[in-house]
Amino acid sequence: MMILEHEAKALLRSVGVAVPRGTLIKPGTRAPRVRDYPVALKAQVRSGGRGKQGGVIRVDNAKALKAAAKKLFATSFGDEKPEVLLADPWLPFDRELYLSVTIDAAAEGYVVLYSPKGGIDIEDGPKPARYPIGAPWKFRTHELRAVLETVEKDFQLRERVISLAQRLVETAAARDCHTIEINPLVRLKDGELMALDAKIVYDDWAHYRNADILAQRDGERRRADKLLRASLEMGHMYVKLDGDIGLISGGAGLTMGAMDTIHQLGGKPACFLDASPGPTSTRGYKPAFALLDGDPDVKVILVSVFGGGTHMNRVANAMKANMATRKSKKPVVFKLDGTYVEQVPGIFDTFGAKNHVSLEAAVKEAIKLAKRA
Amino acid sequence: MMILEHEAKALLRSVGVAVPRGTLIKPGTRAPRVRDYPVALKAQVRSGGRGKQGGVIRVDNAKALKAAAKKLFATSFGDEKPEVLLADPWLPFDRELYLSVTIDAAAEGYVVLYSPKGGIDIEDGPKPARYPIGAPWKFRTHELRAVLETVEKDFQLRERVISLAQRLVETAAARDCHTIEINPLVRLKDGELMALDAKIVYDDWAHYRNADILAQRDGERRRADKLLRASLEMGHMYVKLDGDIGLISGGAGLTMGAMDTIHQLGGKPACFLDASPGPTSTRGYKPAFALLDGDPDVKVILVSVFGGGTHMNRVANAMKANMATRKSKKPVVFKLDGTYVEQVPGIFDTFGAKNHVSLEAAVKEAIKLAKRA
Amino acid sequence: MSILLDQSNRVLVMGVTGNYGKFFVTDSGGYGTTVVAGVSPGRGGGDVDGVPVFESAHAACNATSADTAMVFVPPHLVRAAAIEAIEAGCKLVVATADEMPVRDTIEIRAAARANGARLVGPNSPGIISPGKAKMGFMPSFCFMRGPMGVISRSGSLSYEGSKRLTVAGIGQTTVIGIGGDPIKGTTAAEALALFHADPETKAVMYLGEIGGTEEAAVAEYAARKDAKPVAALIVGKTAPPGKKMGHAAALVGSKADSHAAKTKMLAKSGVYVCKGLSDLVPQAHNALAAAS
Amino acid sequence: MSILLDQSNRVLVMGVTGNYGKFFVTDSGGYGTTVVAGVSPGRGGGDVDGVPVFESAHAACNATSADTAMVFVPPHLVRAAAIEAIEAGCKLVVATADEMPVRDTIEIRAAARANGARLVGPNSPGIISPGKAKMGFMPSFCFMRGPMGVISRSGSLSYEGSKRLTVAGIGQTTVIGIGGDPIKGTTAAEALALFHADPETKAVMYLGEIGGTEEAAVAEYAARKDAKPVAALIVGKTAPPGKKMGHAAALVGSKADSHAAKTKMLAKSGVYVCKGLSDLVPQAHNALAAAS
Repeated sequence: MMILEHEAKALLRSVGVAVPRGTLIKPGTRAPRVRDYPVALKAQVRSGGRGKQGGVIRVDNAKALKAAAKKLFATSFGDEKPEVLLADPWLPFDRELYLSVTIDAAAEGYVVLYSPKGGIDIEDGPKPARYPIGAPWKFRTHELRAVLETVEKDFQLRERVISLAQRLVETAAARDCHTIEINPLVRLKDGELMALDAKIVYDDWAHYRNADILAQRDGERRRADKLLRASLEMGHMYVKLDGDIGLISGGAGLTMGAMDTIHQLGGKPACFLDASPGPTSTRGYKPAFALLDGDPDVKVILVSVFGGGTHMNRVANAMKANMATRKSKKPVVFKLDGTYVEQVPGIFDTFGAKNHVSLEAAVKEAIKLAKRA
Repeated sequence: MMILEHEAKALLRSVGVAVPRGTLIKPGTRAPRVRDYPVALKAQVRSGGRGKQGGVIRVDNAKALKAAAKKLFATSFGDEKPEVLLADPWLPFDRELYLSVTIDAAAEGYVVLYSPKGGIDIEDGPKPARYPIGAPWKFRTHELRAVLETVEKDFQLRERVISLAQRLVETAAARDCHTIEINPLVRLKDGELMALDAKIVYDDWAHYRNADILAQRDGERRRADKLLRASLEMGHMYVKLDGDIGLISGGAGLTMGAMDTIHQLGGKPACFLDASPGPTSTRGYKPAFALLDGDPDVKVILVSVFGGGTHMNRVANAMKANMATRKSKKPVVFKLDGTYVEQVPGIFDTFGAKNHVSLEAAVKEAIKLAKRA
Repeated sequence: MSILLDQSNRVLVMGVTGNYGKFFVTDSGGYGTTVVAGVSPGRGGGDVDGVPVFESAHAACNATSADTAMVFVPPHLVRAAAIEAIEAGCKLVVATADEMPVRDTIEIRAAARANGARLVGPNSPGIISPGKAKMGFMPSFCFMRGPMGVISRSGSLSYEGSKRLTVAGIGQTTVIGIGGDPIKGTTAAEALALFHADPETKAVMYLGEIGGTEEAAVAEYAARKDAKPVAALIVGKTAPPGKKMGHAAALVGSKADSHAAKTKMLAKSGVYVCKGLSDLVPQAHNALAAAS
Repeated sequence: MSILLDQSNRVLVMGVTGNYGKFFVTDSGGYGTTVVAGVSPGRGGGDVDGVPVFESAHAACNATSADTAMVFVPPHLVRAAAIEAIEAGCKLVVATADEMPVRDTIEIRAAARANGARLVGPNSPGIISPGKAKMGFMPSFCFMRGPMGVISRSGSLSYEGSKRLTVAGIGQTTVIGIGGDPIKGTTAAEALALFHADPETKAVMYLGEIGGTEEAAVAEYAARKDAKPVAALIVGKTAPPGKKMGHAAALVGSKADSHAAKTKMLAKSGVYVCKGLSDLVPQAHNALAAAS
């Protein structure tokens, strides 16, 4: 999960990385404690491309700050409105760099990426230099130096970048981060490096050994509405889309495969909902049904599960129990397959449900029902 | 440097280790927010042996809490009075264990120590089981399991201890701790492990990559008086002793050697003061003189330096400059030796100082002067 | 032939006394997998469905010459169990668990590399060589022996895809689930190299997703002059950019991660790109036809 | 003979363009040390007092066959420089820096072990084989060639102790500063093993401190039947328990760390224990007398 810029900067500060001494501004703050102007007022949102969407405003005095804050709080970035703003001192610098540490399959672990020209256009520029590390303890300053030798000619700057990169690798490993990206990393007039912006993506699954990650996950759930929260607490993964066929599936790949099939056959998926991480019991599927039943955009629900360790007799029984207590009248289409699927028709017969044999048939049925609704 | 129990517990909590939900009580707090009694009221001090000195009191109600808090705030542990107290819930448990991770020369790095019987008498019991690891990434659960196989018979408990030990090793490495000691580690009625007490010793020199360590160092300096603070800020290492011969030396070994020599020849050292980490300039030695000049217990100052990379001509010139601006009339005895010592007599002649050739002669002179004062 | 797994692998089950471990012993043993030992600290000496249980992987390997490990322990213990098996001498370790911190996978890979071993997974259905052996919970009826190697980033999609092949009469040499995590014990590139070297594998079906860089390796292989024919299905065409689709690696971060970019790149390298699940069997036929 | 260092070591200076590096080239070169190369990233191509400067340890070792490295960089960079030198092929690395995080030393030791190299230090004066070569800033006049091996946990104490020996006519094969940190590149036990194997060393003088476990290793060695005679001075008799005396390792934590416990243990093992600095020369004579 991605954390906010000011949270990422706090983490970097805690490991000795220089970041601006910014001020947090919450909605309704009458007199923000900003002493020196100008400042960069920055919307704290998780979506990318904030800079290009006007999410950073240079502000020269208290009055302008008020106006800019009002404007940013009212702006949506992607599907997100900022809950807080960060006012960072506007610092003069003479170079803008890009430095990140992330994980990479080919590197078998961590990789350092560096570009001597950072900033908001980084994606359009030449590819950053790449230092594959693998396990974090295999980081070697001399190897990174060799990678950067032709990339960064200023050797004093290069040495600072190398030390910083090592700190970031150690931090990514110690704090279970998928990515720590500093863009721009700037060189101040005195030669020191400072992280003017920072993006950190935590490893969700390290929540048991990092209380910060647990708190972020709890925050994510707190921000969700009641119906979604119940589903998230079951471990489900959910992304809302703009269609009308509510999809309850298992496994990310098949869920996307079903979404694509719906699209291909002329329908529109209402969501990505992977219910496989939850328990395959009545309890496990209940919040998924409640979520889609409660969503007025959803006209029909398609349950598409292909289980190996997930046994289909259990899933079929869970469906039966859920259908019995469900109040919504939205139609449900089933396509269950996998281990013990031979027991499904017998169970489905007891409550009048039909199990489609092919995904295409199930999707066609769902599209038909959605159009009719 | 050692941090306080409640700070250590906060660090452990941040990495997912179970600790009691305690309440901090500062001096003058009228109504501490303790809801459930009984609690263990614990003096937060850095010195060891707190339990045996009555630093932990079981308290059954709000009135008793007030009285116990008053008593603890008034008690000295070693040379330390608690600045804050911790009220932890009094938890029922069925076993008290000992678990620590520390560094060890023979292990070439980290070592895990475990004893199936923890508590305040741990030092008098049998030696804990020892699992040498070396570099933190060499920790192996199956190796620790083999070490503990005969030590801890309860295999379910053993597995929990192994997981916790791994967490502690990773934390020690990630947060630059010399030692993380949990004593007692208790097993609650539900089988979960909890750290009822915790001791963490940070690595002072990792301050540049761990803001917590920097803050602790700053706190140490803040707690020091003005004269000592100036010396600490120069990097000097100082421990006050109960004698009258103020010692300014360089290098821990020779400083202790000089202290021992003073003692052996019938004097009493007033301090351990290793000024070698500071700059060998007027600036570097000035706070050391100010500190000892300002200490009424110090009757005479003995400067004993044997330098390799520290050049004696520079030290002699620094002494000259310091003696010229110094207001105190306390006598100073010099014994400088090492690189460029041949230049010392010439420099000393210019301000009438004498450089002793042997430590014994210098110490005898200092003892004589101290007795005369 | 097949890759990595057949009846000759001597399989050790880490966490054999748990529910998954017990089911695996019975289910995969019934399929033909040679399960020789289990490990469960504190419970050594017993047995699970006739398979002896040991205190440690070391003891198990010594006693049974196990050379392959299947890991069924909770996510936070997978690193420990996998590394224990590797250091006890297992040359192939399969971890199906999801919810594993990626740093743990990195550490297992490092241990595997240091010991000349291979990890498959995590967050993967495992691996099956139809008619020979399986390491995982795949529904056996979806698979049959034949000429196609299958690589999949997703578990359920590999079942769906393999069943479609099987129903169409296209059997598989081996189906390997490389998993949905960003760090994989075995990458697509490595799986392709294994299929390339396997004489029985005539063509490869790759089941991929948006996000990550695995697909670049597939395109790179397919572009080789000596490459075996490759067909591929990339799911996630309808996924919005910037959102994680379940799998930690299934996120369109940059433009190269998108469905359009990936399918274009694959097609350009000569891969038979499926237009969707319904197009899987026709493209598989095309790839096999190109092989002869 | 001597241990670890003589004129045949080809010395590379990491951080050669700093003040310490420059002084070392001149000072130790004048003493007899064979300084062949320096490294200073960004400043390669120049020279320091005739010693060529390279961009990397790898380049320096390739060009000059350097096999020994002296590290003079700020404390937070020592780990990087030491590991670079080790991986470039240096078999002996001396780091004198104090203020180094102990985790960094642990990582250097791991790299040294993986590459069959040895670290001396950190927080150490270095090593000198009198009349042959020195790696460090020891005042040369304190030392002379002779039969006694010296091991010291403290820099200035090693100067004071060695000068007393020299003035009394007792020369040294090698004086090694193992350093005051809790993790050492070379421990007392390892230094003793080296002196034990050196035919020219007749007896060993050990200069120790309160705290830590090094002294246990000294006692263990001295108790061996084939041990060379050992004399020892342990400083810190007047240090209060529970306070760190400068060195991170010089802290009486448990009872075994105290001055009384250590001297008792050493005496019991047959070590000639000095009552104080003034007793150093008499005990050195006793040890040497026992050697003949």
